[in-house]
Amino acid sequence: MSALLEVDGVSRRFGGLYALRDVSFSVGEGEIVGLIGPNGAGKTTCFNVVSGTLAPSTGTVRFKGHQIAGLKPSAIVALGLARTFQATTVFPTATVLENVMRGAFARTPVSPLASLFNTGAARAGLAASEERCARLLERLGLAPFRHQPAGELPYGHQRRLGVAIALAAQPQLLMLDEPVAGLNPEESAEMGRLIRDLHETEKVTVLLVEHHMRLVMGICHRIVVLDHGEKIAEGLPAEIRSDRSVIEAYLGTEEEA
Amino acid sequence: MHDPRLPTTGSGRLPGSAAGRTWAVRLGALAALLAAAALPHFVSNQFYMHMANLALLNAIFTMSLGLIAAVGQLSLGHAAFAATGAYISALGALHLKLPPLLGIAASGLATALVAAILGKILLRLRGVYFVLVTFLAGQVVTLVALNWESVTRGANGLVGIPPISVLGYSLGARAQFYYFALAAFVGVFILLRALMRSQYGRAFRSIAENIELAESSGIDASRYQVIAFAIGSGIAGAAGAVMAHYIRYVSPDTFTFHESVAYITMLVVGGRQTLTGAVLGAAFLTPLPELLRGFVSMQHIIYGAVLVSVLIFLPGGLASIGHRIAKMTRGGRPRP
Amino acid sequence: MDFSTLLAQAALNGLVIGTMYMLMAIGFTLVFGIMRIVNFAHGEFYMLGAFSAFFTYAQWEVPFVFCLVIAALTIGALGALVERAIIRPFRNDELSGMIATLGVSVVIQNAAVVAWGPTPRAMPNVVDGVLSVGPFTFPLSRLVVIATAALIFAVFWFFMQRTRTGRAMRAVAQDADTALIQGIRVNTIYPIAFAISVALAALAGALMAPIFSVSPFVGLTPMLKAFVVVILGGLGSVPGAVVGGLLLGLIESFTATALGSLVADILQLLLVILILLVRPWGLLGQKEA
Amino acid sequence: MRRLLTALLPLACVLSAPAASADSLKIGVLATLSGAGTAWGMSMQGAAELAAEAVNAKGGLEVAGKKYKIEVVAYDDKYKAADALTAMNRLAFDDGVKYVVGPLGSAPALAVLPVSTENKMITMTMAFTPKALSADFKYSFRPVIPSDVFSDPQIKWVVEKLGGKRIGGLFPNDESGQQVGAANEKAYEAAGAKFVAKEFFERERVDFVPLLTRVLAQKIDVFELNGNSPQTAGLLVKQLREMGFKGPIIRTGGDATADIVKVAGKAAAENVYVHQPIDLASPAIQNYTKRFEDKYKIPLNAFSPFFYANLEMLFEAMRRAGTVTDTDKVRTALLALKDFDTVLGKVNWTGQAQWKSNQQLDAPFYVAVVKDGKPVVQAKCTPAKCQ
Repeated sequence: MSALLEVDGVSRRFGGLYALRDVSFSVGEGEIVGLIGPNGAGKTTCFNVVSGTLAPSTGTVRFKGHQIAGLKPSAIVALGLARTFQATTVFPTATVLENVMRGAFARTPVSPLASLFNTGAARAGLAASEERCARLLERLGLAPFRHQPAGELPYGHQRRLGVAIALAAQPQLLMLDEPVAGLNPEESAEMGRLIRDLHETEKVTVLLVEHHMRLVMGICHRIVVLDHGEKIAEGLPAEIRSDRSVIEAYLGTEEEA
Repeated sequence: MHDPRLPTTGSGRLPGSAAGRTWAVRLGALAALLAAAALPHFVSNQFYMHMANLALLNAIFTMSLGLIAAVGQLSLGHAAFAATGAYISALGALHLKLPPLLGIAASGLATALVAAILGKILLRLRGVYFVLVTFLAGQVVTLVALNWESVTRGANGLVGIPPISVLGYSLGARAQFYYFALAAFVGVFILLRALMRSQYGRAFRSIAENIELAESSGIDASRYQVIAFAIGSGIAGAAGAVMAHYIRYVSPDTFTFHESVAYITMLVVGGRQTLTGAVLGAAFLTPLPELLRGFVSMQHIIYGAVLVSVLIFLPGGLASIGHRIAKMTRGGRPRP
Repeated sequence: MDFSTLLAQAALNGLVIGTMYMLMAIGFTLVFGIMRIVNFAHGEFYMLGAFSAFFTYAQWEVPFVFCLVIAALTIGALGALVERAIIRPFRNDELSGMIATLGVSVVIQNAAVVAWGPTPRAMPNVVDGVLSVGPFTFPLSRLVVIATAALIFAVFWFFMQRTRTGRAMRAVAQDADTALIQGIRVNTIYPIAFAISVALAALAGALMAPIFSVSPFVGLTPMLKAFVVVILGGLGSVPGAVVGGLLLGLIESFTATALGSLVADILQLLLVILILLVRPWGLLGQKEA
Repeated sequence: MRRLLTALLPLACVLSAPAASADSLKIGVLATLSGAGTAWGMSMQGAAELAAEAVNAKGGLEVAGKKYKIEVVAYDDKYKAADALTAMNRLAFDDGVKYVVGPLGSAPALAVLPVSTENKMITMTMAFTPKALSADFKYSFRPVIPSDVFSDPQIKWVVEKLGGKRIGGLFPNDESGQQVGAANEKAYEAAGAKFVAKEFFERERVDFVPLLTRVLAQKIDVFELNGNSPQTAGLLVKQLREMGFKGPIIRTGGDATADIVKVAGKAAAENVYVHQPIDLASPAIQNYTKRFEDKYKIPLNAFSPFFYANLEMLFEAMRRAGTVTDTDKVRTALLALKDFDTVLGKVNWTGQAQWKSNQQLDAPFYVAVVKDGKPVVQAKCTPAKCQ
């Protein structure tokens, strides 16, 4: 198994407190990996460190062999790693198509300067990009809304648009931050299907942070469990389900979760 | 007011979305431009020409501020860049006999460079810190202009700045300067419109709307914020130089914090979303103080009240009135 | 005047100015910490406080303690009103909120010009006379300012630490989302925070009014200094505002006494720029994630 | 486009308000009517309005058989050159004004004088810069006496009378402060005293104690207040006295006595020597003071009568020239007035030697000391000497 993403000994302190302590794991090409843990376990911090929003205090993160810890998010995207967000998933006032065009920014074969002078090549490049984005919307069932402002879409559609924006960057590794948070069971199931579908047809590797156990257990090949900023378990869904430390960690916070 | 009829195209929001109305808009813009060009022939009152000139210059200041605002940054030091440009060109003309046109270009480049360096250094300082830093930058410029007496002549300011001349033809008079200001205005308008419709504009809007998501879409927010800040400030610097050659005088008082606030007010009142908004704001608010020239306190109160009311009741500014009306008359027909 | 007297003078003066900066900056930073808004009208509330003291103390001869209470209450109430009417619509749009406060500042200042005229007014000192300690003489009027400011700060600190509302405000400042989950109501906390903030500015204005003069334009300088102080101490940090305010007052006093005013002003700006470069979150502020 | 038009139409209407009727004569006022310089701006506006009142009460100004009602148009320049320029443009082209009381301050003056000269507008300025009067600015008159003229004899008198040897002073870091500071130092040194402490400060500063501490550390005998705005002067006096300075404080600059007393209080203002441009004991001045204070409810600034006097002369010049429109003729007639009786007493024009322009009003001035809140004249001065 060739590792696409290697997280090695990553710690992150806020003030004097460790939000992450010496966390290591890897994601292999073609895998769907779940990152789970109770509230405050450090999942989001971990996610932010990998995607470049936060710099780790110590440790390294490698993507396709490149050291990416501390790089800007935009540079990391350029390498082929894209993410979604939990809360602010879309550009609300722009149209759905424009949202995806923005997501495709790094993959649009047009230099900004060329587009400023509106050269023929720039127009052609933008047209090609637009076509690709339109296909992507088609694929995710969002095509009928392409000219609507994203903020006016139903919530479930907005979450899906968030995935579309990330996909528009043509990532090899797609990181999803609680993709089904706030969705109803039906929408959640649909999102689960979509992820699996994307994984199969687009050959995209997925790292998933999620609360929703059924989704994680259902689609992930492998699961990493964090608690209090430390990795407490890693393994196949079946192993995790019966892991004592995991059960304890979750029981301890059951009522909150 | 006899302000130039300005092309009202170019919301620049979505490339291609304007395709349907292109011809009507182009014709309208052309007509407006012709009307603006003919203005001096109909207006003999020199005071109105003076106001038209000020309105054009203010429109340039406001549009360039709007560019910075388009990336989600509020600059409280816009006038400081105008002052920097004004001093550079004025000093160049007075000491080096630099032709004003060259001086203006040099001012624009120099202030853009300063802004780029400042922006690069203060990369981390987004949002509120950016506001405070631009504010302090304004203070620094005023302090330097005041205290670097040997160069800036201190509070006395620089007197006897030559007027702009093009091919040996002096543009000292108001009507002649008007054509220069109009040309500069149209140039800046076209440049900014192209910018906002290009991939730059796409990046700017993404950053303004959701900076985290923009970053994660591969848009280097810091880079584009610096670009917008440098271009916006560079234009302000050049326009400041133009102003210096027009009023032929510059002192630390010419461009202060109050001017920065005035530009913000024009931008907000006209509408932050579009270039047209900035132009409307300048066209509307430049003559407004004249209503109460003898009673400035009242004038300021109205200015402030207009600013706050527009923010609350008409967040899109004057420019959005048209959209609102259009929306109502179209009766909810889906957008093209 | 010998050297030690000079030092003592400079220190005392630095403390006086520092307490004014401190009171201004605490309110300023409080509103920023809680509402994420830079209040450009903060200086105008200082000015209103000064006018309030002028009318109550110099004209109606109310005892000064009550003058302070009146200033804090009336202007605090005005602040709550301003928050409700003008700032609330921009709860999720900090930039517009800031621009709105610019508008408010312009309106208040010029309304004051229309109502009270632009000419400065002087008012009598609260106490006259000097305190002589060995070779040093200190004007009592200035000592009173320091003591009163310390008392005001103590009351404020007690409020923030010991009352429910105070604790709620601190919670919102630290982590708005969590605080909201815990049931703290923004619609009550914001106006209170804003009222307290401007009441502190008004108190600073009322305290300083007898020492300086009173005019519609006196709010500008204290506000500028509040900016500098919060950058120095850290945006949103109350201890930072206290330390930064006193520090700035002392630095300013000593540099101005030793090197002259212009050098002092330029040094101040350089200091701010230096802080921004090496420690943009301020001396006591927290680095944002 | 229509939107733009409709929005701006009302503005256009207001701006092009109907031109004055044929029988009215407009006098412009271009001065600072807001902010720290208001006291001076008001003194100019007041002079224009009172002069108009006086003429209109007699049925108007009769020139060449026609009676003109005087109308005053006052604009605020906010003490900024750019605003002054806009206001002057408006006076010139929109209001068609030919006579302006103003501009005030050196920066606005230098910005607007080219426009007023180009349009042959007669201006009566309160700008002390030497450049405000010159052969280039043919129509620029200055009724008030600039400090570089009156400070020399006054300083000489003060140094002799008070025996001060070590002088200290604090000046604002603006155009007047920078100029006055240098001029003052020279004058004191010429009179045999030494300027041992000279400090500049930014205009936003309100606390002068650190700077005064610095100045007092030089063991000064006399403190000089010139160049400061009236309110700053008051604050300085107040803080100086609080710090225990008991020596004489001198104000050689423009009149600020009323503000000094108001801000610093009567007690602190004792032993302050002020430049007194007018003789408060003269009945004409007392009458004028009463009219001014009754109308505006603010203390009279002593510059006001100078503008009033200049307007009296202007009206007389119009009568003699027989025109209100030909400013060249009016200017000639104005310059021809000799020993003309005004509110200030008999006055003349001077200045040829100094500025190559004989358009400086020449009137006696005084040195006074503040006693119980009122200036008491100590000596009468001419540009040559005080006694």
